[in-house]
Amino acid sequence: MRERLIIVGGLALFLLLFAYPVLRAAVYHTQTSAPQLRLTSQGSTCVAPTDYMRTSHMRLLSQWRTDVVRHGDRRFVAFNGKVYDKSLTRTCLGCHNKQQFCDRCHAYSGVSGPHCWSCHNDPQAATAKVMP
Amino acid sequence: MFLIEKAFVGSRRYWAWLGVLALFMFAALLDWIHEQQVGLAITGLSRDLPWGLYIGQFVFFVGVGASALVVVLPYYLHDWKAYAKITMLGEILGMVGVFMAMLFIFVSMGQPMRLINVLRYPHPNSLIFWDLLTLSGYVTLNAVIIARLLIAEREQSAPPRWTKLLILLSLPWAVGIHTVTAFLLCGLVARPYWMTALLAPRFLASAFTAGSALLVLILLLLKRLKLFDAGGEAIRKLTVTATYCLVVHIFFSLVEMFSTFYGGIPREVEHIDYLYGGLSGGSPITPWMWLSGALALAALLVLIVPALRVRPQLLLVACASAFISVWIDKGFGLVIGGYEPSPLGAVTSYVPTLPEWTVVAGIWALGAFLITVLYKIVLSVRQEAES
Amino acid sequence: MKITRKEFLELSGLSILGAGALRAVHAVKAAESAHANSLPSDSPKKQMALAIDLRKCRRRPGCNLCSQACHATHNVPHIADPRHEVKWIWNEGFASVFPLEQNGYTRRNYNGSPLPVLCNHCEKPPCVEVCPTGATWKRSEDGVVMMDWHRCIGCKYCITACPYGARSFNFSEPREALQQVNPDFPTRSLGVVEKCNFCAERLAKGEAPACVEACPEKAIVFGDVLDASSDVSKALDASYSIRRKPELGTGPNVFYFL
Amino acid sequence: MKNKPAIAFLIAATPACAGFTLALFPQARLPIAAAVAYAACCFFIVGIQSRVLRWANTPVPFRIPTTAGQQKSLAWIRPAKLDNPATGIAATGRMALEILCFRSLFRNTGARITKDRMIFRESLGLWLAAILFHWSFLLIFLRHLRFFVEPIPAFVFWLEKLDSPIDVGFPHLFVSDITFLAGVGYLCWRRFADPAVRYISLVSDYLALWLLLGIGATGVYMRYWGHVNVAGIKQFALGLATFSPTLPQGISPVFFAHLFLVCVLAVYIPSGKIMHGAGVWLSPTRNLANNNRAVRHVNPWNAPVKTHTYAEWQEENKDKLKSAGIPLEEDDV
Repeated sequence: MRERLIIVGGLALFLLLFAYPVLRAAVYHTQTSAPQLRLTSQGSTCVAPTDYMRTSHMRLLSQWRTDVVRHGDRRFVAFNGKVYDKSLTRTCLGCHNKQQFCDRCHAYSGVSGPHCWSCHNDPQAATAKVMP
Repeated sequence: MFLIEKAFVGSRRYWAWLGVLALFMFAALLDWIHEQQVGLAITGLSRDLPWGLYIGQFVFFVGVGASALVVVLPYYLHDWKAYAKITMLGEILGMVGVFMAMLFIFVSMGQPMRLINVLRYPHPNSLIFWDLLTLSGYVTLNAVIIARLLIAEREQSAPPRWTKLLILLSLPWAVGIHTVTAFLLCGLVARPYWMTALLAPRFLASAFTAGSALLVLILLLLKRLKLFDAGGEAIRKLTVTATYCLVVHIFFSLVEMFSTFYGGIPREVEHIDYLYGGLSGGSPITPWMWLSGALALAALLVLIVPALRVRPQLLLVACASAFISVWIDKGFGLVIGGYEPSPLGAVTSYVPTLPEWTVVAGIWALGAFLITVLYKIVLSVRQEAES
Repeated sequence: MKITRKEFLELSGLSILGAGALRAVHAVKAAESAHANSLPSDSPKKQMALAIDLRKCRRRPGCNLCSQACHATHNVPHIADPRHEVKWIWNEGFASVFPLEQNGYTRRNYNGSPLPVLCNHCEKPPCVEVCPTGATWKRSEDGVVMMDWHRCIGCKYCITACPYGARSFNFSEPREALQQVNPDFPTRSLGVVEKCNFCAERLAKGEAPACVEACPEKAIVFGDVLDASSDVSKALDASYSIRRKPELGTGPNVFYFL
Repeated sequence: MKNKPAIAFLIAATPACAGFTLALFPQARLPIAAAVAYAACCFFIVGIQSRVLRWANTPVPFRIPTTAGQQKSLAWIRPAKLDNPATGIAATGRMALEILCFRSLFRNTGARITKDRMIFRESLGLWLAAILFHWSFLLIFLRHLRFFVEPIPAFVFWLEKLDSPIDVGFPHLFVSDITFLAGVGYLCWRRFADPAVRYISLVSDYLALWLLLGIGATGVYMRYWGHVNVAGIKQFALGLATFSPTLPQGISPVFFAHLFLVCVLAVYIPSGKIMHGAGVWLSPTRNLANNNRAVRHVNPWNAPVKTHTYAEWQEENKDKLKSAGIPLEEDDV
């Protein structure tokens, strides 16, 4: 009888663990939708199409990093012929707010990002410390 | 029974010893994690002395690693039967020594998790690249040799021929690791103290001194604990090796001093002056350097007189003195002497902090742990074969 | 809505199959080029250099405006403990900088007057020679000795190799030691080495280094030393100059007028 | 069957092809993907529960633990506590070693014939591959919680950090990804390379491995090369967890292949060999203590056996025995 109890208990535990996401979502009334991201400045175009940026922005940034640091190449000619400065802080953060844009989506997707921000600055967040 | 499982069966004394070592290792791990979080500022290292105790220990233990040669070479090239039972113990000591050396490099790095970059972006002009390859190669080589010899011993069969080839390869390799380690230091225009062609030979002489002295100490300890008797012949021969190496080591040190002081170029003199005289300002290392010299001479006195070195108590003291002498000389003096004074003439006295000592003690404990476990396996295999 | 062909090739997932092979090829290439860079025989197109006129520096005792400007521009942390200091350009005593120029009878040894020192961007930099990852390298186009803080493993071998003490290690969290942050330049992370970059980010925009601009006496002149018409070449033509520790064969590119 | 691997491959490749095909028909994607996922989940849960309950209801009339060491007996004889567990705690210890460390695989030996004799030597390949694969799989499974839970619990990030100790920039390199593929890869290779193992391999053996390899390969591709819309995938996964599935635009076909392969695996698990995950807990040769000599175990449904002891017989024939002069056995009392 004792063995039965253990077995049934084990099965129940397994079920509970397996259903953890469902239970958690039910208890906390989780919203399924991804965060609605807003830009700080509207109207200007991004350096690449949205679909591309959504899936491959890290690859673009990595390429920029290599270009700028290793090759001193700072000009980025975009798909539409516009020229941008290859800079996370100056170019990307001109339109995208780190906290409102980058962080929210990364937090939602559980992508613990590379440690970009331990060196690269977020001008909006660091206003207190930023030079005039 | 399985080779690895032999390490899981042991007396209460064995487990207590491993437990104590594990405590030290654990403390070191916590300390190192802390060091990674707050930075190397908690060590005694500084802008002018970026390598300290860690790198000194690294150099010292590469030497201990290379010293496996002193038993492997006579046994395999000259067929010294007296070493039949201790060769494997020497090889284990060598492998563990180099492994510890690599850990010392690892803990001294600012971004150790990026170590893989050395292989991702290989730069053969850097000696660190070669050091990484030769050290890890040496550990692997010895691991394969030891495992294969051990299996052969358990099965009481002859090891395959390629084992012999690997052993022969390990001999120049042992010289190689310490030479590369010397090259790491002796080609730097910024550090006159290291920039001498005698550095690699000095390293080898001091390494074989410390290594053979350590092996004698371990053998004496094993005999005392009634775990293993190497036989008087093996210890006598090893003692003679230690003696000659010590003589050469002292000779090289004096030669170096002569050319430096007789030549008298200030930028070369001031490093040795700092170590032994404190550059007229006094330095925390000075008494230790004199102690190292005194210990070396004391060891020499005992070892060079046959009537003295056969007395077990004196032999113990002499080997311990030689070992500690080289440990101070290489583990502290070498690195500190290279950096003090700095290229700009500044002196920043270096005293290792508690976190540094904890990490060092932890790596020592890890080394002792590995040696205990591996010796346990070897000795159990032999016991089984005998019964 | 079209990415150019070149970018498409660069950025899209075409490298999947050849990733392994490419990595190996790149590694060999990088090793080769780094080796080539370290040789003095390799004739660079340009060699950026700095000439510092100490006669002008002496007009302003206690001046360290160049250092202030540089450190503010590059977010160099202010650390009080001299053992853990981070410095790109700073003042040093005369005897430390030019130990062989002291003859023991010099009454005016200029100790106490400003003498800025910085990375010499050597022709044959020992730091580049020893770096195991290529995190430090000499740029072939203008001879600037650069650092890649993404790649640095913090082994501190370069600090050991540099005969000028020009390199600093981040012993503690650098951001905590910054009162103000210049958003246009990154800070560094814990455990990497840093040094003067000859204002590579300003050179890219056609501007002179921050120290050059900050000097009220115009004591610092910057330019391509291989170009006879550059400011720095003209200054070197006009006066006798010395370099730090020329006997080591590193070929420093920071010149001093006494 | 001659082409066991090929058949298994066809079965395993089907969901991958289905995934890619589905990607071509945007309208059908959501209903089919959600239906398949839910169906697979139901199959998985119901299958496992019923299988385990069936085992639970199977009687174990005898205490039949396997033993591999000295049994607990007299005080001065040292028992092998773990290899011959005498108590429930010791049996639990042995189970824990088996489940967490795969101790029985660790003790694999390989026979080798030398010139004059046969030698048994440790053969750790299977153990190493198995332990790498299983632990990596667990880690990967737990890491996937980031897709199904919002906000993501902190321990998931801790696991990620633990799993990516080597800094190679980004995306972070997960060690478990490598060890998973290496482990499964070795297990596959072994089925081809070792004639003995090849001989006993069945379609289902290959099938399980192909599915795992396929899941690993598609997952690794998406992470390191494919650059998929991670937020979109999370939206879909979270939708499944909240029973309100949605499917954002622009999700890579590889994701559907990954999903369908997982679903097939989930359906296969309750009916195939992978049930050893549940079975290992319930194997009577492992989970029982060997106390047969210390404790009397009576099979509860045994029919009562009619016994007639000597004491009873002596009592009945006391007088006859006495008269015949045969001594009676006295009670010790």
